[in-house]
Amino acid sequence: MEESAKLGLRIREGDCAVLKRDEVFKAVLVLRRRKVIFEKQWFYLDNAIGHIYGTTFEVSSGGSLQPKKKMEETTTETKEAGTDNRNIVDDGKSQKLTHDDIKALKDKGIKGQEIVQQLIENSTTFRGKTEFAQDKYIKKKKKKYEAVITIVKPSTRILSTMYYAREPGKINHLRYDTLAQMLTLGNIRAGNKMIVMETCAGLVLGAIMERMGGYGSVIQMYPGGGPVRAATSCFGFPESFFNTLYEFPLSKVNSLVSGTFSSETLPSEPEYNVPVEEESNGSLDEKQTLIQETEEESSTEAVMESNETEEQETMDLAAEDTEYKESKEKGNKENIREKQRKQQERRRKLVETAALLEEKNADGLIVASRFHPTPLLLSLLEFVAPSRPFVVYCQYKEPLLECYTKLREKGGVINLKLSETWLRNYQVLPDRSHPKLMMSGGGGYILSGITVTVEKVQSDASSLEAQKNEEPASKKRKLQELNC
Amino acid sequence: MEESAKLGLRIREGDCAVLKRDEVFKAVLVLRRRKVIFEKQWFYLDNAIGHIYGTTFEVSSGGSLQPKKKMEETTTETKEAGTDNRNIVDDGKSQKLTHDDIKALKDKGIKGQEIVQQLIENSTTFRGKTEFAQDKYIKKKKKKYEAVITIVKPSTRILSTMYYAREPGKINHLRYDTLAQMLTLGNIRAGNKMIVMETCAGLVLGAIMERMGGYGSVIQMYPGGGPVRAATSCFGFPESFFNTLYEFPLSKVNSLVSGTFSSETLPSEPEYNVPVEEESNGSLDEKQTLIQETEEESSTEAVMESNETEEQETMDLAAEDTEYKESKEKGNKENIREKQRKQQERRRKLVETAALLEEKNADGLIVASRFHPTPLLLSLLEFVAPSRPFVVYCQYKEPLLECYTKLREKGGVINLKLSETWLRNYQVLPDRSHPKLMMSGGGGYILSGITVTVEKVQSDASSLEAQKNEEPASKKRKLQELNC
Amino acid sequence: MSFVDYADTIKDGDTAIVFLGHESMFPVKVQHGSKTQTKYGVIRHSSDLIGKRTQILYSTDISLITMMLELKPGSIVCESGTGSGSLSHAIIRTVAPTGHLYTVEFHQQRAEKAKEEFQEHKVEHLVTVKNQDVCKNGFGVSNVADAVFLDIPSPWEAIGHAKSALKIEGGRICSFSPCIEQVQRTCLAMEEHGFTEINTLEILLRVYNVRTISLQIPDLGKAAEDNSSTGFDSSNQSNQGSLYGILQQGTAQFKSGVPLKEMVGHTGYLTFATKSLF
Amino acid sequence: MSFVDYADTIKDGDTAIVFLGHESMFPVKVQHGSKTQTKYGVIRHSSDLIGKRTQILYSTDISLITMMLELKPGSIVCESGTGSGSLSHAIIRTVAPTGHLYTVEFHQQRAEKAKEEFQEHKVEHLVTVKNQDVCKNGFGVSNVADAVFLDIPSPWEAIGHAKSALKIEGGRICSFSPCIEQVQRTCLAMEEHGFTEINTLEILLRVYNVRTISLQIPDLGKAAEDNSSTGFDSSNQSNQGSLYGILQQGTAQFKSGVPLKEMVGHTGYLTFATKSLF
Repeated sequence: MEESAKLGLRIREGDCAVLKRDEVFKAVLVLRRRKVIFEKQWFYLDNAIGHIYGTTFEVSSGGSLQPKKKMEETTTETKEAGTDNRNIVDDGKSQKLTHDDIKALKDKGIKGQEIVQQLIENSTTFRGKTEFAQDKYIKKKKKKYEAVITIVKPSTRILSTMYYAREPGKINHLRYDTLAQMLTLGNIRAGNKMIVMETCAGLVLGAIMERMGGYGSVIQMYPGGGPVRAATSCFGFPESFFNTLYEFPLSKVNSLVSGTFSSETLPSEPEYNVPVEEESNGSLDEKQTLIQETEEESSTEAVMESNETEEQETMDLAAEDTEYKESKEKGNKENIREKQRKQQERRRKLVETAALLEEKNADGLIVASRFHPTPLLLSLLEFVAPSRPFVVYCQYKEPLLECYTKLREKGGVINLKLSETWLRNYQVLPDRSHPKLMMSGGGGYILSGITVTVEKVQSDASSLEAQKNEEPASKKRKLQELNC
Repeated sequence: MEESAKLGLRIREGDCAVLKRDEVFKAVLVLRRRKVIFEKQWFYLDNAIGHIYGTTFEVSSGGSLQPKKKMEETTTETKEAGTDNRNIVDDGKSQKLTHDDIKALKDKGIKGQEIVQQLIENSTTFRGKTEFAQDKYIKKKKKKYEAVITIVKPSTRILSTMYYAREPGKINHLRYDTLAQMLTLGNIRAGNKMIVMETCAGLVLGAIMERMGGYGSVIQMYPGGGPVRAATSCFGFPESFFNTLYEFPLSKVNSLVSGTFSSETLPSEPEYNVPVEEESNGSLDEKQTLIQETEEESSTEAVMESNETEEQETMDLAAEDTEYKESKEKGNKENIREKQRKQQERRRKLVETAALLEEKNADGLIVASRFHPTPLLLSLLEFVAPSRPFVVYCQYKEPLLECYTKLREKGGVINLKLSETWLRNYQVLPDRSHPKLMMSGGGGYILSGITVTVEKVQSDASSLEAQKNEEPASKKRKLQELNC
Repeated sequence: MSFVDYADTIKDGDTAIVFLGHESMFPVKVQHGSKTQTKYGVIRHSSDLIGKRTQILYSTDISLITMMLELKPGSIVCESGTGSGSLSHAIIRTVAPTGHLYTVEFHQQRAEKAKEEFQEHKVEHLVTVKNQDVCKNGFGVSNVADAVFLDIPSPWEAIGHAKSALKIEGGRICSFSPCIEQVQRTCLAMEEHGFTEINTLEILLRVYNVRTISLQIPDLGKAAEDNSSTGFDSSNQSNQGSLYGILQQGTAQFKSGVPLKEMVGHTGYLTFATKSLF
Repeated sequence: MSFVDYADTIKDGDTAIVFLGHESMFPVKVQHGSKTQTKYGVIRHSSDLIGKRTQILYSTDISLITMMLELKPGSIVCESGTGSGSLSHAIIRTVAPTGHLYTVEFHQQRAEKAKEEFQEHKVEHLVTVKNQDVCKNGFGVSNVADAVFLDIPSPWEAIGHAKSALKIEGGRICSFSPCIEQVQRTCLAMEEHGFTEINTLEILLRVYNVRTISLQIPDLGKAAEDNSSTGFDSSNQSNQGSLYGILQQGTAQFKSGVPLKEMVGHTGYLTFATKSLF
C-alpha cells in the first residue's frame, strides 16, 4: 500500500471530516481546542486526531472523545415481557424519573448507558410491554442518552446525503440518488474533459472530480463574480486535483460562441470588482470559517430531556456569505503587487480555458443550477464533441419540458430522455420489515441525451426528419387513442 | 335473505357477466347458443345459466362449460428436482413435443391437465431444474393449456380493473385506484344528489350509482347528442336505479346559469338530430350488441402453441359506434307517434332536470372527461351547495394546474388538493416475495376541494384574503429558499 | 345531524369542521350562540372529514379498501380491530342506510370509546361493537357478511373466523398489515382456507403543491458584433412561443406542481382475497 | 479503441452504437468499408451505452450502486456473479485506469463469455475473472477490496467471504436481491459479521414522454342575453393569461410530461453496509 493512501486514512488536523450519528451527518473542520456541537452534544475533536476514519467515539465528561470499544451489546437485564398491550393504559405518568432527576444524573457524569438502565427501572409500564415494544423503548432512550459519534471521511455518498438532509436549498433539492444518475448518465470517468455548470454549492463539481480521480479536466462555468466551491472543498481532494480544474464566466459565453471573446477587456468589467481571492480552491483560508458558527449554539440543551421535535442545527460549512466577507477584508490587507500578480495569473488561465472550450471537443456537459436550463443547454452544447452525453438537472419538471422541445427544434441531439427516480428506504428487521414510513416526495428531474454531428447542408431537413421519426408508429397510434 | 337478492346471485340469460381467467377480465352478455371467445378459448355460455356467480368452469370439447370441482391440486407426479442451474445449457431443444404433436393432442380432446403432464415428461431439462423453476414451468404451461374460466358478477372493482387493462383509452386512462379515490373524496353515498360529467364510457357514472344504491339522485351532464352509458349498462343495476338518473346537455349549461334556459327551443336545435332512442338506459336493445364482435375472431389460434406475446382481444362491449348505428336504423323503423311520445317525455325530463340543477344544492360534483376541466368546473360548481366536495380527474397534470389557479382566483372553494396515487402489486410466495416486476406508470391526476359560501358583499376582498392566507408562513419561507 | 346525511345548516350539537389556512382544519362541536364564521365564509358540516380526524392520510387506503371489498349501501361488513374508528365511520357511511357493520375490538377502552362515538354521531343503529379477541372468538356472527376487514397484529389467526363470518355463497376479505412478514403468513392462511384471487397491493398518495415559480434566465453576455446562428438570448426567447405565461426582466415564471419534500412512504400492505362458493 | 476511453473517430474493429428512432439502438462492430452513417448524422462510439446493452433498465441501479459503494478511479472491487457483465463493465469504467475488478462467476459458460468480452473490449488488464462458487470459495483475494458487490441467489452465504476480501481498515458492500426474504437473511448475516450502516434501498425510474396534448374546450352553449358573473367561455379565456401557448378553435394545446403506461416496478432491493475497522 502506498504511504500517501495510508495517510489519507487517518484523521489529521485541518481535514474536513464528517460527524455521523445514526443517519445524521455534519461536516466539520478538524481543529484542536475548538468546541463542536452536533446533535445536542458538545465536544472537542482533539482526541480524534490520528485515529482512522470510521472510528466511533464516545463523548465523556468535559467533552473529550474516547474511541468506543467494539459493541458490547448492553443487554439491559433479563427482560420480562408482556404478551400484548391489552392492559396498558397510557396516563402519561409511567416514568417516575423527572427531567430534573435525569439532568442531575447527567451532571454527576453518569454515562448514557446507565441512565437508560435507570429509566427502565423507573418505568411502571416497561414490564407490561411486548418484547418488541421493550426493544423499541430501549433503542429510543439509547439514542437520546448515549453520546456516540462516528467520524467518517467525506465522499460523494456522504456529502450528497448530508446536504440533501440538512441544506437542500443550497443544492437545489438535488437528491443523492438523482446525483448518482447524473454521474452515470454523464459517463463521468478518468480522462474526460467535462463542462459543468452548477449552483449546488460545488457539490456536483466535487462529485465529478471524485469520479475523475484527478485524470482529465473539468471546466466549471459560473454566474456572477466567481465559482462557488464550498462543498467541493469538503471532499479533501489533493491539491493536484485542482491543477486540471478550470473556470469560465457565463457572461462570456455568447462572445466566445460568436468569436468576439477577448480576455483584454476583462479587468475593467463590472463583474470583476469582487476580489480575486474569492476563488480560493479549497484552501485552508476558506475552510477556516467552517466551524465558526458552532460556538454560538447553546450547549445547555445538550443535556436536557425534552419532548420537542429535534431541530437540525444549521450546517457549519457552506457559509458562503461569511467566507466572502472575510476574504474581502483580507484582500484589502494584502499588498497591491500580490493582487496584480494574481489578476495576471487569472487572466492567463481564462485565456487557457477559453481555448479549451473553443476546441469544442468536451466529453460531456453537466448542468444543475437554479437558472432556467434552456439557454444554458443551447449555448453550452456548442462546446461538446459529437456522440457525447449531456445531463441537465432541474428541481422542476416544467422547464425541462421546454428544454426538451427547444433541443428537438434545434437538432444535433438524440436519445432525449426526461425522468425522475423514486427512492424507497426499508426497515429490515426480523418479523418487522417494511418500507420506511416517510419517504422523499421528489428528488428533482433529469433530462439527458447524446450529441450528434449534424452535417450543415442537410441540417434543417434532417432535424425535422429526426423529429418525425423519433415518434414511432406505435406511439402515434396511442396518442390518437388518447385524444379521441 | 330477500328473494330478489338471492336471484341476483345466479347467472341468468340476458345478464351482463364478466369472464375471468387469472387476472384477465372480459364482459359478455349471457345468451344461449352464442359462441364466446376469451383468452384464445371458444365456448358457449348455455350451461352456465342458473349457476351462482363466482363459479369456475372448465371448457370441454364442443365448447360446453362444466362446473369445475373444488381444486384437486394436480400434483403432477413426484418431483425430482435439481439443486441449481449450473448444468443447464439452454439450446432451445429441450422440449421433444412439437407444436403439431400438441395440436394433435388437443384435437383428440385430451384435457389441458394431461397435456401439461405430457409436456413435463417430454422435457429433457425438467428434472434438472430447481423445485422453484419446476413450479414456475408447470404454472406457465397450465395457464396455457388448462381451459378454466370463472364467471363473476360485474361490480365497480371488476369493471374498472377490466377497462383499465383492456380499453384504457375509453376511460381516459383512469386507473381503478384513482377511481376509488374519487368515490371517497366525493363522499359518494346513499341519499346524495350528485352531478357527474364524465366521458369514461359511463364507468364513473356506474361506480357512483353502485355506491349510492338507488337512493338519492344523479344528474349526468353530457356533451354532444346524448349520454354514453355503455359501461353503466354492464353493472346490471335494477331498473329502479334509473328512475333517479337524470341527464342534462352541456350545451345548455351557460343558458341555465344565466337564467335564459328554455326547453321550448330544444327539439329544433342541431344536436338533437340524433334519434332519442340512443339514450336507452341499459335496456336489452343496447346490450344485444355486446357480443357481436366475438364471432368474427379466429377460433383456430385457440389451440395453437406459439411464442408470440399474447394479444388482448378487443373487448366485446362498449362498441358505442355500432350501438349508435344500430339504434338509428331501428329508429327509422319505429313509427312516428312513438317517436313524438318519447320526445315529449324527454322534454319533460329535461325541464325536471333543469329545475333540479337550479336548486343549486347538489351534494357534490364529479368530473372525469376528455375535455379541459377548467370551464367545466367553473360552470358546474354553480349548482353545488356550499360545504360539499368536488373531484376532478384528468389524465394530464398540466390542465389541473390551470384549473387550480382559476378556482383560487374565483374563490368559493377551500382545501384544494392536487394528487396522484402510486399502485404497487406484490408477489407474495414463500421465499419469493417482491413487488411485481411491472407496474402502472401513472393512473392520472385528481384535483379535489370543498365548496364554501362566499358572502357577496365581501366576496372579492375575502377571496384575495383567502389566497394570501392559504400560503402559510412556513411555505413562504421555503419558497424563498428555493429561488435564492 | 347524523354522520350519514348532509344538512343545510349547522344545528346545535353538530360537529363541524373549521378550516383555517391551507392544511389546518379541526372539528368543532357547535354550541348555541357560538359562531363558526371565518373570514372565508361559513363552513358547514361536512361529515366525510370527520371520519378522518385521527388518521388523515389513511383515507387513500380507505378508498381502495372500500372499492376492492365492493362495499355499497346494504353491505354487511365485519371489521377488527375497531381502533380509532376511522375506517368504521367510512364503512358505515358507505353501507347506510340498509347495511350493517360488526366491529370487534380487543382493547376494552377503545371499544367503549367507539361505542360512545357511534351514539354521538347517531349511527348506532348501523353498527354493533363487540369487545373480544377476534383470533379466539371471531366476529360473533356466521354466514352474514359480504366483506371482512382485518387490521390486527396476527391476521393469519383470524382467517378461519373471517371465512365463517362471510356468506355461504362467498364474499371479499381484506387484511391490512404494516410488515411484509405478516402479509406472508396471512397469504398462506388465506390459501389454506381456500380463498382465491389473493392479491397484495400497496397504494401511496403523492400530493403536489401548485406554485408559481420564477427561474432566472442566465446572463450569457453579449455576442458583440457577430450574432451567430446558435445565439440564444433572453430577448428573443419571448418571441418563440415559450411555454411560459410571463417572462420579464430575465426571469421565466411558470406554474408548477411541486411534490412535497416528504410524503408518507408506507402505511401498510393491503391483501385482498375472495371466498368462493366452492 | 478501449471501452474506457473516448475516441474522435470510429476505427476498424470498434463497437459502435447505432440509434434509429426513439427507443431503438443497437451495437455494431465496425468493419472496414461499412458505414454507420444514418440520416441524423454519424453516431460515434459512446462506450457508456455498450455496458447497458443486455440490461438497459439496470442502469438506474448501477448508478446508485456505484455512488453508494464510493467507487472511483483506483478502487479495488470484488463482484459476484459476473452474469452478463453489465455491471462489470460499469465498474471497470469507473475504477480505470488504476483500479481493478475481481469478478467471480459460478456458471462456467458465462465466466468464459465475460473473459472473451473483456479482451475484446481491451479492458482485460483491469479485471480478473474467476469461475468458482463464491459462497464456498470466496473471491480468491483477501484484504484488498474497497468494495464488494453481490448479485447471487444466497448472498447471506457469501457475507463472510466478502468481509475477508475487504481491506482491514474497512470498505463498503452491496447486495442486490429481487426477493425480500433474501434481504432479510442477508441483513442478519451482515449484522452477525459486524457490518454497520446496514441500509436497504429500492430505486425506480419513472420516464416521461414529452408530448403536445390537445384538450377540447367543452361547448357550454350561449348564455343568451345575460352574461352572468360566473360566465366562463372559451372566447375570453385566451385573454386571461392562460398557461397554454396555443389556444385555437375550442382546443387547448400544451406540452405535457406523460408517464409511460407501464414502467419497471421492481428490479431488486439494494442492501448497503459498511465494514468498520473495529
